[in-house]
Amino acid sequence: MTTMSMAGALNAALRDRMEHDPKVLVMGLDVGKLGGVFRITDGLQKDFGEDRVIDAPLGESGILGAAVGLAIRGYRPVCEIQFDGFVYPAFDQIVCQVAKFHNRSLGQVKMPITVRIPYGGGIGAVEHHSESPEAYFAHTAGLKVVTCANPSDAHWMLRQSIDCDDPVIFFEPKRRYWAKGEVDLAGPSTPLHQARVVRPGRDVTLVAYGPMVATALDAARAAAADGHELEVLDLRSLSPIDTDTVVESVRKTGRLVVVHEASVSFGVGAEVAARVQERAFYSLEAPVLRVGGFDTPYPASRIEEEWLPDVDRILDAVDRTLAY
Amino acid sequence: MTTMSMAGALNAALRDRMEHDPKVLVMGLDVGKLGGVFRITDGLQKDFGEDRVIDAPLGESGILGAAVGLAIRGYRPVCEIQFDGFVYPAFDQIVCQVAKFHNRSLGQVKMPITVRIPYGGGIGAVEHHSESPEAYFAHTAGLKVVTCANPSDAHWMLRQSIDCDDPVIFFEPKRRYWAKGEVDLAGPSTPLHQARVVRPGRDVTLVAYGPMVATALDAARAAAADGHELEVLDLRSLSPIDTDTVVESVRKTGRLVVVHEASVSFGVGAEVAARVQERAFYSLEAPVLRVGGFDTPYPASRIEEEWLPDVDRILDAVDRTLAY
Amino acid sequence: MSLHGHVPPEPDLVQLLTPEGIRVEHPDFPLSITDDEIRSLYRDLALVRRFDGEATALQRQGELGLWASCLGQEAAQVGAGRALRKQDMAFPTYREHGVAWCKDVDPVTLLGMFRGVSLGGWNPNDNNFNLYTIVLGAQTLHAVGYAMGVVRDGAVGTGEADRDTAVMAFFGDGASSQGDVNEAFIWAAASNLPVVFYCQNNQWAISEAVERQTRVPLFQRASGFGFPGIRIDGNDVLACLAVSRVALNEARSGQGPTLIEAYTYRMGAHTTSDDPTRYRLSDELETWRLRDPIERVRAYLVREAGVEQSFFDEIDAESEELAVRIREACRQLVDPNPLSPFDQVYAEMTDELAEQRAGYATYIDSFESATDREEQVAR
Amino acid sequence: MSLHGHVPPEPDLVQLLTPEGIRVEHPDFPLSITDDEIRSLYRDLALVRRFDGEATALQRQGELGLWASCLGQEAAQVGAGRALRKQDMAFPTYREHGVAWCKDVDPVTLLGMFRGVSLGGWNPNDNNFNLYTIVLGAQTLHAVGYAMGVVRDGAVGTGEADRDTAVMAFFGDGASSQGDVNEAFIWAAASNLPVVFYCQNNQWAISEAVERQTRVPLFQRASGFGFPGIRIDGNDVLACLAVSRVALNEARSGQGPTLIEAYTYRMGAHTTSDDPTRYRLSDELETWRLRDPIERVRAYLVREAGVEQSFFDEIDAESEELAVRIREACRQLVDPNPLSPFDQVYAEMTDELAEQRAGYATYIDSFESATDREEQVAR
Ligand SMILES: Cc1ncc(C[n+]2csc(CCOP(=O)(O)OP(=O)(O)O)c2C)c(N)n1
Ligand SMILES: Cc1ncc(C[n+]2csc(CCOP(=O)(O)OP(=O)(O)O)c2C)c(N)n1
Ligand SMILES: [Mg+2]
Ligand SMILES: [Mg+2]
Repeated sequence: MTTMSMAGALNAALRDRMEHDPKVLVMGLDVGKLGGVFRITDGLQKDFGEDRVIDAPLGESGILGAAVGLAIRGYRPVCEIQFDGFVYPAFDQIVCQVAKFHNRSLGQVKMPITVRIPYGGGIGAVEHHSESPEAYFAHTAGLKVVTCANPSDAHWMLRQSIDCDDPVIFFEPKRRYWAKGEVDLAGPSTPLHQARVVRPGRDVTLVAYGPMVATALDAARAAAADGHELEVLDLRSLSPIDTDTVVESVRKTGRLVVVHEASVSFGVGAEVAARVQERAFYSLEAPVLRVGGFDTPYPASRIEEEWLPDVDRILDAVDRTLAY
Repeated sequence: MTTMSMAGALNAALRDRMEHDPKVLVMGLDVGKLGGVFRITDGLQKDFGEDRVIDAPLGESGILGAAVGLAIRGYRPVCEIQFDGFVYPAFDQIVCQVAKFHNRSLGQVKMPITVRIPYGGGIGAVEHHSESPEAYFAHTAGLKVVTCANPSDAHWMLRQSIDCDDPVIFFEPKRRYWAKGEVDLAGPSTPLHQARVVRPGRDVTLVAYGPMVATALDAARAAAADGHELEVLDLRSLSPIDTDTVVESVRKTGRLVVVHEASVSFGVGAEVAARVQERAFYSLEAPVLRVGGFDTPYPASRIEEEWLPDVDRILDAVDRTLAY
Repeated sequence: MSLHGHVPPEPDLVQLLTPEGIRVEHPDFPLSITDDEIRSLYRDLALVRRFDGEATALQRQGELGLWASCLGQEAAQVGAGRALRKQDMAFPTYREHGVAWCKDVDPVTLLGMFRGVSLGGWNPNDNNFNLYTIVLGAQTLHAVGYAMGVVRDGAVGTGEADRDTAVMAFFGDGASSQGDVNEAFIWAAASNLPVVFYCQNNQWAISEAVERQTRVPLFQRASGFGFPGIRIDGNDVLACLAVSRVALNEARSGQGPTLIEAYTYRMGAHTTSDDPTRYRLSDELETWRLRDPIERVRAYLVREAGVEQSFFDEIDAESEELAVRIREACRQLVDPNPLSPFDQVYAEMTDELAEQRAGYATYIDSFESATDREEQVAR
Repeated sequence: MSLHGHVPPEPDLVQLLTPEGIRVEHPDFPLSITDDEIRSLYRDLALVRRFDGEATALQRQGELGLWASCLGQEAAQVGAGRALRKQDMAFPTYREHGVAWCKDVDPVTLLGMFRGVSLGGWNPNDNNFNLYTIVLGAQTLHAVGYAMGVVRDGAVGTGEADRDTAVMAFFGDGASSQGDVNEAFIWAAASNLPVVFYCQNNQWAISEAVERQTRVPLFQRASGFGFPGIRIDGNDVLACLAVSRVALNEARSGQGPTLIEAYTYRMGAHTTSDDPTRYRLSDELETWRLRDPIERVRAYLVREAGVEQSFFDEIDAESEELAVRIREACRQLVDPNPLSPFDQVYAEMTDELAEQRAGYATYIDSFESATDREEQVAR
């Protein structure tokens, strides 16, 4: 067991995979000397050279388009998108090429591309630096979408994503980069697409992922003081979703609240709700409730804490579901 | 009342708005002499000139980016995206600029931009010509997203979209372009964001939109033969969704099946299911079921009819919901 | 002083064989080629045109859903294709049937996506010919990434003829306006990649004339990015071959990217769904007929190389055989299994998708027979 | 012949005032300017630097969340800004504080988004200065669309000084690699739009040196698209003013687009979040200090124009006043109402959003007082 920040755990994962496989390349803006604006690639260019840790010309479409070509040539590119709000220029390459190429080639060409995206708010940033675009990618067939909530998952899920022969959109909760945690570098690791019960409870199931897992745990602790036992699930994988684990918990609690930062409408919460009400219809004692960002653009940072789901808004939903 | 094809009704709407307001411009690929690959802009350049019906250089980002600048200058651009699968190069301009500009300017600059997108499958086309990307846009705050299912709505909803001071993504079910119907050019018209009951029934509510409305009606007729009265709703507006109308119907029938061509996961059906199970929890006698495209890239056209929801798959879901 | 108003001179275009079939020399691009080689170029041109014509016919007969004909662009494609070495990688659009031919891709392979039985389906690494790319310009960035891999693999500038590798990215005059193509120029220049950008300016992007995209010749675009650009007579297979060879050699030897503008003409419709009479005049077509890429080679062979009629008869016979084979093979292309869309989405299928597949399989089985199904629909 | 290996000559850069403050003539860009005008340029430069420095200080004090300093680029921005007429529209990035100043935008207005109390919030049409655009390059296409509107409004080539309108699109050396910027070039050229593309090449895109983006001078990019490009000394306010005037005049008169590359240097960090010591050497900074855009004007005024110390003292005093006003006004910028995010999403708010807003309002009211809330959180 080693104590690491999430940033350090991600850096170690990249280093590990690069040492393990010379076909693994890191590419993005400022990932070289600077080590990325969040220092996730810190020191990698020094140790692996400029042709394996590539400062890309300034274009996200170029980064993903080049990644496709590298994959065709047999490489495993790990692309860094500097901030969530800047992935959109690459959206066409991701949706039409990265996600579809393996299928188009009838499985003869693999797309082992990992796209790392620091996402979410709460860091007091300017516009386009606090977004949660995960639903766009989860709705895109051919992609796998995952997100980590702690240093251990950050490390192992990134390693698994890089090892995966399919394209993985890897969302990193940037506001948790500096939180420390235990990482067992020897493994073993949980399967990439498996959800995890991070706090057991019998009254209400709370599903969260990425930056909201810590908030959900705070809410669970607060609820415990009121005598309500919340079971907190870290979804970890958004596509595919580990529906069984969620349904199993709901069968027990009969109540479900889904939490995420992204605008609530057409978000991941909608898919979770749709699946659970179908798979656990008779177990539900209350409708699935969703707590998320509002259906507005991400607000000015001085009021982002009001806009983002917090302990109070989660508890408010918990009270509502218990009131049924 | 005039009998028109949907294509003709759309063309008439564009002509009407261009005559009504000199600030209305049409811009896109091949919209001039050719009249668009689907002839929706047929004859407009001849009558309104090359500076109001603009054959754009070949770049979708350019089309939407230019539209933003035109809007700042006080124009009302109507952009045509040639096929659903080619909107992605413009995704960044739509999500970061078109959708956010009004908000960023604190309401001081309006974005009365209409983006027409022929969408959906069933026309035997090659890749990228049969997609249903509506959920991406519905999840984007700041946009309004609508789709028509018949010539009358095509005409009136397009007029309303062009008149709207907000950006509207206008999805046109390309496989229904040539179906004829009655259009009352004198109006009055249904509000843009209101859903419509297109066939009343008491047993099961069937929610569809765009190309699937006709299929849903066929299914309802088939079900009637078995003595099942399906109530078919045409959603019409995907963002916002007229949840009240859907909930009202479900309160009556207790059963809901949502149908769309887009991949089922994280699609519009998920949002409808999430809302209805919350708003009509005690009325539901069965879980909300979804019938949609599978979670795969759109298939080769020779098997698209197998992949797309059809009468049988809808009836299968109806049987399942009735079996509860 | 005024920044504007300087009129650039009309660019000269590299030509080695005139429309009349006269062999001319170009000071910068000498080409030593035997008449036998020119005969084999003629053979490629003729067979490609025949196969392309057959595909158009198959579409008319309903065997294909769509066809994008390369009629008129055979020289541009065969010239480039013949300059490519086995190890060189080609990134085509959807119209490079002539390049596919030179890369030994069976024409029938190309028909799958146009018939609608696949989305492409071949392995780009089998013949070093990428899948057709429909989203305009996207493949130019794929070429850039592939070239980055080539460099990292040490397959540039070694001097070993069968090791040094170049990449050729094909795109059209219309696609040149896409951001992706310009980003590809930037990446290739900044990293000095072994990419030859091959733009077939066939004067049209569906109904939009090239003037809608640019007011200066497209080959000049390269100079602004810091690499050479050149315009060639795209209907002159010798010029296309000679200039492509030079550009590819320089790419393989590590001298970086080049932009070649093959000035040609789309003699047919954009695709079988298009009706060009709505937007262009027939006399334009007439002018270009006189510049036909195949006729001039034939004229040369007859007049300058004394090739007999028998040679052409053989080619015609071979063309017929090819057409027959393609026609039959096309009809044999079977529809995929309805469950196949699930099978290649991922290299590692997800449980979720496997479940969805199983559910659909059960559903299909629930229809004992096709007839039952008809009834059910008809209920 | 070889396509490659032609070494282009080093471009000369238009300069009218040397780093030492010597006024020099350029054959193509004569500038008749009085010493009074140069004094007022000095005033703008000095005030912009002071205001920019104050904003940096405010960030250190926690009054701003972030600041993107224009330190070192004052001449590039004031020169261009002063060449703009009232009716000309500017499309800035996030760093054009000097242009904003010349467009009479109150510096305090710019602070809102950096403090986090707004996302911009000003009306682009008040001063013909667009909202800051953070997504690199996006604004260049907005400039193109705006210019299309200008042309349609008949505001080009009429010869009326206060009617003819030009559009200036600002972007950086890094942004020049974005597809959008190149598409903007294509549109502006193809439609001959009145857009002056003004690229401040400050040598860096965060940690990436300009060599990562291009191997030839950026101004050359324009020629490939068919319009003029020119490089100017971006630290020479006179050159920036003179060349911008010519380009804007030619745009207004209907001669189409120009690309100006203002060759300058980002003297500070990329933003207050950046640490340049990780990627660049301090002696580079030293070299550029000697080319300071303000010092040279001061030197000129003292040596050539005999301007007294009193003038500079006045400017210093005015700068102090400005700094004080900005500091106080910044502290006064209040946080928006938590319900405000709902209010400007749409011009016509949807019932759905109104409902969501109402629900949130009720929720907020449910906390009788802030203290209650603390407790609840602390439970
Ligand atoms: C991104 C994108 N937008 C639109 C289209 C639709 N489209 C297909 S071909 C074509 C014209 C392409 O012209 P050009 O690049 O000159 O190639 P050509 O067809 O002439 O060979 C268009 C607009 C597309 N395939 N991709
Ligand atoms: C599309 C996009 N990608 C990435 C970023 C993050 N980013 C902000 S500024 C910057 C560097 C820009 O450099 P340049 O264009 O030279 O402008 P400068 O900051 O030097 O003025 C980057 C990469 C962004 N804002 N937008
Ligand atoms: Mg073309
Ligand atoms: Mg810069």
